[in-house]
Amino acid sequence: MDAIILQILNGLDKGSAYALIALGLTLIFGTLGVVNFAHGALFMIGAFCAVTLSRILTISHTIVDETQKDFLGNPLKVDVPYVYDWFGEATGNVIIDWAVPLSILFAIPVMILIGVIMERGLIKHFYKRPHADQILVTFGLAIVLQEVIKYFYGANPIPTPAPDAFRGSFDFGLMLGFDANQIIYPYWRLVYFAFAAVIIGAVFAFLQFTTFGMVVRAGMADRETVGLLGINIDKRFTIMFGLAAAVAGLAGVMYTPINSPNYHMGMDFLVLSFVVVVVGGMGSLPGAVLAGFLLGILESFASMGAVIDLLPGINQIIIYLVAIIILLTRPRGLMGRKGVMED
Amino acid sequence: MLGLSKKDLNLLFIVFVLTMCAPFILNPFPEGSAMAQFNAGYPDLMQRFVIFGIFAIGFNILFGLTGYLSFGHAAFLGVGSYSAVWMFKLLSMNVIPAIVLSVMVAGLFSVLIGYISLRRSGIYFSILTLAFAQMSFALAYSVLTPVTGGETGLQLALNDPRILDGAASSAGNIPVPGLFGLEMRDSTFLRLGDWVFTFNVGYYFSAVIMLLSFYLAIRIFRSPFGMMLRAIKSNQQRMNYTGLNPKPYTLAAFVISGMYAGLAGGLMAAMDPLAGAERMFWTASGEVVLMTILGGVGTLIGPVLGAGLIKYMENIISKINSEILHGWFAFMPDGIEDFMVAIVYPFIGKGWHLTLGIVFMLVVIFLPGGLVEGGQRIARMFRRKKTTQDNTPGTTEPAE
Amino acid sequence: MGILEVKNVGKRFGGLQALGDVNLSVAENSVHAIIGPNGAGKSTLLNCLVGKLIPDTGSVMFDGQSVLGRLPHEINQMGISRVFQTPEIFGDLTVLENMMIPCFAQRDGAFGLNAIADMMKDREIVDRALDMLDEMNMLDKREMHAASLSRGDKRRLEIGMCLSQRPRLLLLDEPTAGMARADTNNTIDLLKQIKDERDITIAIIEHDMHVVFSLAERITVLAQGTPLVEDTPDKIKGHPKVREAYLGEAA
Amino acid sequence: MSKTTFTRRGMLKTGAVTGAGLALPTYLSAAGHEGFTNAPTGGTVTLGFNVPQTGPYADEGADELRAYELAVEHLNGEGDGGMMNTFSSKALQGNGILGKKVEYVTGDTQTKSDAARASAKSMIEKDGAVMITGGSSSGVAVAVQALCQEAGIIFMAGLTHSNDTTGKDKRANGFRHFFNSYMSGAALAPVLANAYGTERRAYHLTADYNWGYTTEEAVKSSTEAMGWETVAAVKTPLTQTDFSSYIAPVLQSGADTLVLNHYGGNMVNSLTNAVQFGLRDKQVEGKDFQIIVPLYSRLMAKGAGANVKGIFGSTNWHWSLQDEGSKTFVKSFGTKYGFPPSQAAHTCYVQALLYADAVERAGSFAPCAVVDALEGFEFDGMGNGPTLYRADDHQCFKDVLVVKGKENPTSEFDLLEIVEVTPVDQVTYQPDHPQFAGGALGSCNNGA
Repeated sequence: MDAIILQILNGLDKGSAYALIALGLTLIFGTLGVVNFAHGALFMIGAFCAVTLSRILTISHTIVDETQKDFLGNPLKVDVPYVYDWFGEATGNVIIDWAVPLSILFAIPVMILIGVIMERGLIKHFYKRPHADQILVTFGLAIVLQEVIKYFYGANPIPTPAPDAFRGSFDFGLMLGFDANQIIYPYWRLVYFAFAAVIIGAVFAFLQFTTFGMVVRAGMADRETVGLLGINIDKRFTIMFGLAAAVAGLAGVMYTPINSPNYHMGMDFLVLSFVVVVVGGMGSLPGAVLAGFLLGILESFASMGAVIDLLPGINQIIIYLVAIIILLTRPRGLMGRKGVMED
Repeated sequence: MLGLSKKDLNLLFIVFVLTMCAPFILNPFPEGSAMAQFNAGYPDLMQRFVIFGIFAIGFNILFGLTGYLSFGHAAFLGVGSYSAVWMFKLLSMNVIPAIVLSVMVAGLFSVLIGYISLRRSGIYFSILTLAFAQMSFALAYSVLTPVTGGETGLQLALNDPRILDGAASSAGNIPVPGLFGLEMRDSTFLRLGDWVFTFNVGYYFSAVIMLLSFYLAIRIFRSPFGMMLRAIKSNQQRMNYTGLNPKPYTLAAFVISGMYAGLAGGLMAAMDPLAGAERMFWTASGEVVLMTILGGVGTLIGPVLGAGLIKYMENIISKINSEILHGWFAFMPDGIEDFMVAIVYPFIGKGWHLTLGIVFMLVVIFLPGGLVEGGQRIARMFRRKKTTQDNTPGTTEPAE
Repeated sequence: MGILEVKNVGKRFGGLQALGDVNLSVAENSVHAIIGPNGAGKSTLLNCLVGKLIPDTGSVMFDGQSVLGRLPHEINQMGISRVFQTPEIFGDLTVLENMMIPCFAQRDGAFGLNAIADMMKDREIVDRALDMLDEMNMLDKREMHAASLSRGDKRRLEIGMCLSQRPRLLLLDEPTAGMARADTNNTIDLLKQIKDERDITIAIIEHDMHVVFSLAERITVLAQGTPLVEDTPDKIKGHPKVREAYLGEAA
Repeated sequence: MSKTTFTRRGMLKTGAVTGAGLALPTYLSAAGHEGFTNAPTGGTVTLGFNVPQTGPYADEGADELRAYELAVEHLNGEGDGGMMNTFSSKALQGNGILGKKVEYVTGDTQTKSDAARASAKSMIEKDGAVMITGGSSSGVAVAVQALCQEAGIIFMAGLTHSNDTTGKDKRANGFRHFFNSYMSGAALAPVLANAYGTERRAYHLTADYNWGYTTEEAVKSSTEAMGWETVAAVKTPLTQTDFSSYIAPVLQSGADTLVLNHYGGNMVNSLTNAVQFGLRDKQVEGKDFQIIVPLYSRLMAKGAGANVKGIFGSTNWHWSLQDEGSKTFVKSFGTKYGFPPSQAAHTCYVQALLYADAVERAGSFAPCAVVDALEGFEFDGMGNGPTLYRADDHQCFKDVLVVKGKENPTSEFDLLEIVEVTPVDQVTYQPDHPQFAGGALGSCNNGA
């Protein structure tokens, strides 16, 4: 029982990352009709926003410490971040410690800017082109983006820890009457889950309750009609793309403490997030979120030792297996609409 | 001749000349010159050109004709390789049974996957094929290690049974794949002044098979079957209401292209008897898509060109290191030399992926028809200069 | 007994009764028009005939055989060809190839794995296709991409493609929708010519009364999913119910 | 900066070849009369450095390449000579190898066996490399080793830790200086027993591929021999990035020790996840929960950041070693590049020197002569103490380092501290040990 509760928790947490990425993908697909293979790259760039900010915060000047030696036996050079000089070491440390949450503020404008540039500079010209062309050009873009990041940041993962306050884990088991340590879950992952819930909620609220959102929803249902109404769709498309980029970027920022970011994390998520979107049903926002959580939970269950013993290798293929079964039984995914992406 | 129109015959002849003279064409620079870096006329790369050419030709029969974008085609290549290596391990080092088996196994495998995946179309089909291929990769890399060799790949061992040939060669080493005593790795060299040209048995064997595959592809393109496939891409609705059943057509195309992939996989194993699971990873499937698009979807020669370009970049551009760069720009003053190296360096050597991504984007954006379209545009430019007035508007020819 | 017998066909979409209880008999070698206001169920009925939809109740018999439960291509192979409201042709193929495909389908059946032979060397098929193009006055356009044809030419091509299958029943779904007057008249002439020269039954769904009254020998008026009346054009013109339900608003 | 490196085939350097002539059929560009593949005939010899330049191990590959460039410098008599000064064999003169200037070509393994073989083949066939070395994973090492055996080229393995490389997949033309899974287990077990007691319940997470299997087996058998109990061993997919669902059940199982048989990105992520779960702050039946990483590397430690603090693991070599060889190497590497070398850099540098030395001693580049010179070769002064290249399986036997993540690192390189240098006797095993069973060296191949 406790094992099952734990894996459900786990699945929800894993699923929140999938759902966030799939949400952004679906926003772009649903409104713009573009299949964006560079979406994983946006997630990755978001993560590197956090890396960049923590590097900016630790920009240092060097002082030579005569009392210590470096590996060659020369006097040790010690880097002192400027924030120490400005705010004192204690406050400076707190600021550096909170680099990841601070990066949210940094990432939003950066990601929106990147999204807008991408849409204006490239994607815009592909609205009328076949889906295959869209896939291919964004795939090329994804390769370019990740190689650029690799050029500047190297291939090795870069640790970006969560603030000290969020280290360690919360014991759910005690709350539910189990023994200690039976159901524990890291604070930061709980934060991630809550964060994902807020973002998803915010996106839905935005679409539901604002005029802008109404137009966008109408556009998702029937693009041509909205265009005929004389509403400036182009501008809204650009904004939507910026928004989707920001959602992907934020998902990336908050993900950095969970796994040290590296240049290919986008590609790692890309295939998976497409599976999520397709399982959810192309173009359906609730479908994407639902499928994200569903696949997260199934993946978690498949990784239980008892399950693997029973079906060796099931943890390797569960996502794909589920995708195949769902696509064969529900041709348009869980909540897909008819006639989307079938040609 | 050969049941081909004059135009197709010309194309086949050009490809024939190109493949047969590849050792010359790919080695334009004399040994020892700074440009020798760009020579590609060594057996391994030449073999790769034609083998991936076969793979891309086959992929194009599915994607180019029917428009079904399979994102899992590498699985068939991998399965073909595994079958061939198993044949080497169990039966004989002769490449013929190995290749026959790899084509058959890949064919069976594609019947299974095709039958299921083709129940859906569009991106749903792509995701289904992707899912099958990823499953194959994941299992081959892990739980199927006894069958596939897992991480280290399936390779020959001294104690394999090899019923027909015996386990080890006379020298006590693992025997090498051959064709009735002709070893695939044998080469002959021709020296002309500073140039050295390599003629490799394996290459010519693969090249002949590639020519046969290419010829078969032309026949398929020009056949009623090929036209039906193009009709499927164009309008499935009309296809249905013309009394034609698209399903067996697409399945047949899928299986044919799966068998081409298996053939390529079997040949790869015949040239180099090791099969690694990475061959089946989704990026490998993506690579053949890139090849086809780069060259020109739905054209006959395009996929071969695309395969050549990508393999050239992978094997030649990636080997240029900073020292070689400094060598190139050595004639410049030091400051400018370092500057030039700094500019070029991100795009070569370990940066070859970046170059690939950029080239690919440029092609998709500006040349949706791939290199073939580029060639046609250039040809048209010349033609326009020659003949002042060319009044044949709208005469579009079937894909070539 | 007609070549096409529709008995008690009903079809429901959720809460909407698209077809109530349709009975229809199309006599062999006649031109039968089905008219009715928008939403009367004309397209639903047509889709039930060609296998795109399966009716909830009733039966559809073609030449004594049931078409229900058969796939569209099987129904087509029985001898029913369909012309769409917007011409459905193979846009990426040349006009000649467009015409060859139905010839192959008619001769070789729903699937043929003829992957080696050169299609252009199949004289029988090529000649048949060329003859039909000649008949459609499109011989000079045979090398063009079908997508680049004019609307009227696309329609002619589509009709030609259907005819080259030598169908016994030709279904036309608003064949002149969206056409200029001249194109409409051309199409009417073409259909008249087809009717005169061939042993063929034509069922036509049409909005344009001009077309209907120029061509049809019998007319069924459909309203709210059920046939209102069926009669000859002259009778229909004066029928009070029809005037009320349909023509009244047009007049 | 105006060096030029030509890549050319040795055969051309026999002088001006005039006119056209068809050579006899030979494999690769061997000069037939020399009797082996790619025999160098001019004033230079070409080595092939096959390292990952793209993909997740690109940084490690870059470090390997730095080490090779340094080794080439030293072999050619440039720079300070590095470990050539401390190496027990004095055959190397700093005038290249057998008087031939050392040149090199590089290739990208992409950490895929296919790509690695392709680039190795291109170096052999196109550039005339007489030896291939490098790599950062066992899959690649085994694949390239088999290729070199066929081609008649010497392969000096880079970083490869799986038992199979010198176990069931060993080849006569291949040599490994790096240590292996068995040695990690054997070296770690006593230290662990010492630090954590002999009554522990271990939970293994194992990368689901060959290297993971051999490491799990090695660590399991050596810890069980000390009295530890293995609660569970769960396989994790190579492509996994988030290990939370594998780590979450660890505490429930009643285990008090987690062994992460992961390398590279897998290890960085699984360790980060494990620490995130607060496992190390937990107590199970009065014992502090512990995490163990059998194979450490500094680059991985860097990726995992503060999470490595206090975590035990083993490593082939570390720059903080104080023997003369290590100190000289760190000095010349550090002076050239500004930071200390990684263990991958060390093993690659040593392999390059060992090869050159063997050629000098053999007096020939012929693979079989080199194999003879290396088999049973005993040496010292290369940073790991007295070392033996065992003839039976071409594996080096030397001391193994047990390390621990440093609590207070002074720089971004100072992440590990040496806990113990396990003497070579303790990690030596019989060539027919069950973990290495199957496979045979075969006989050396000169190619041509």
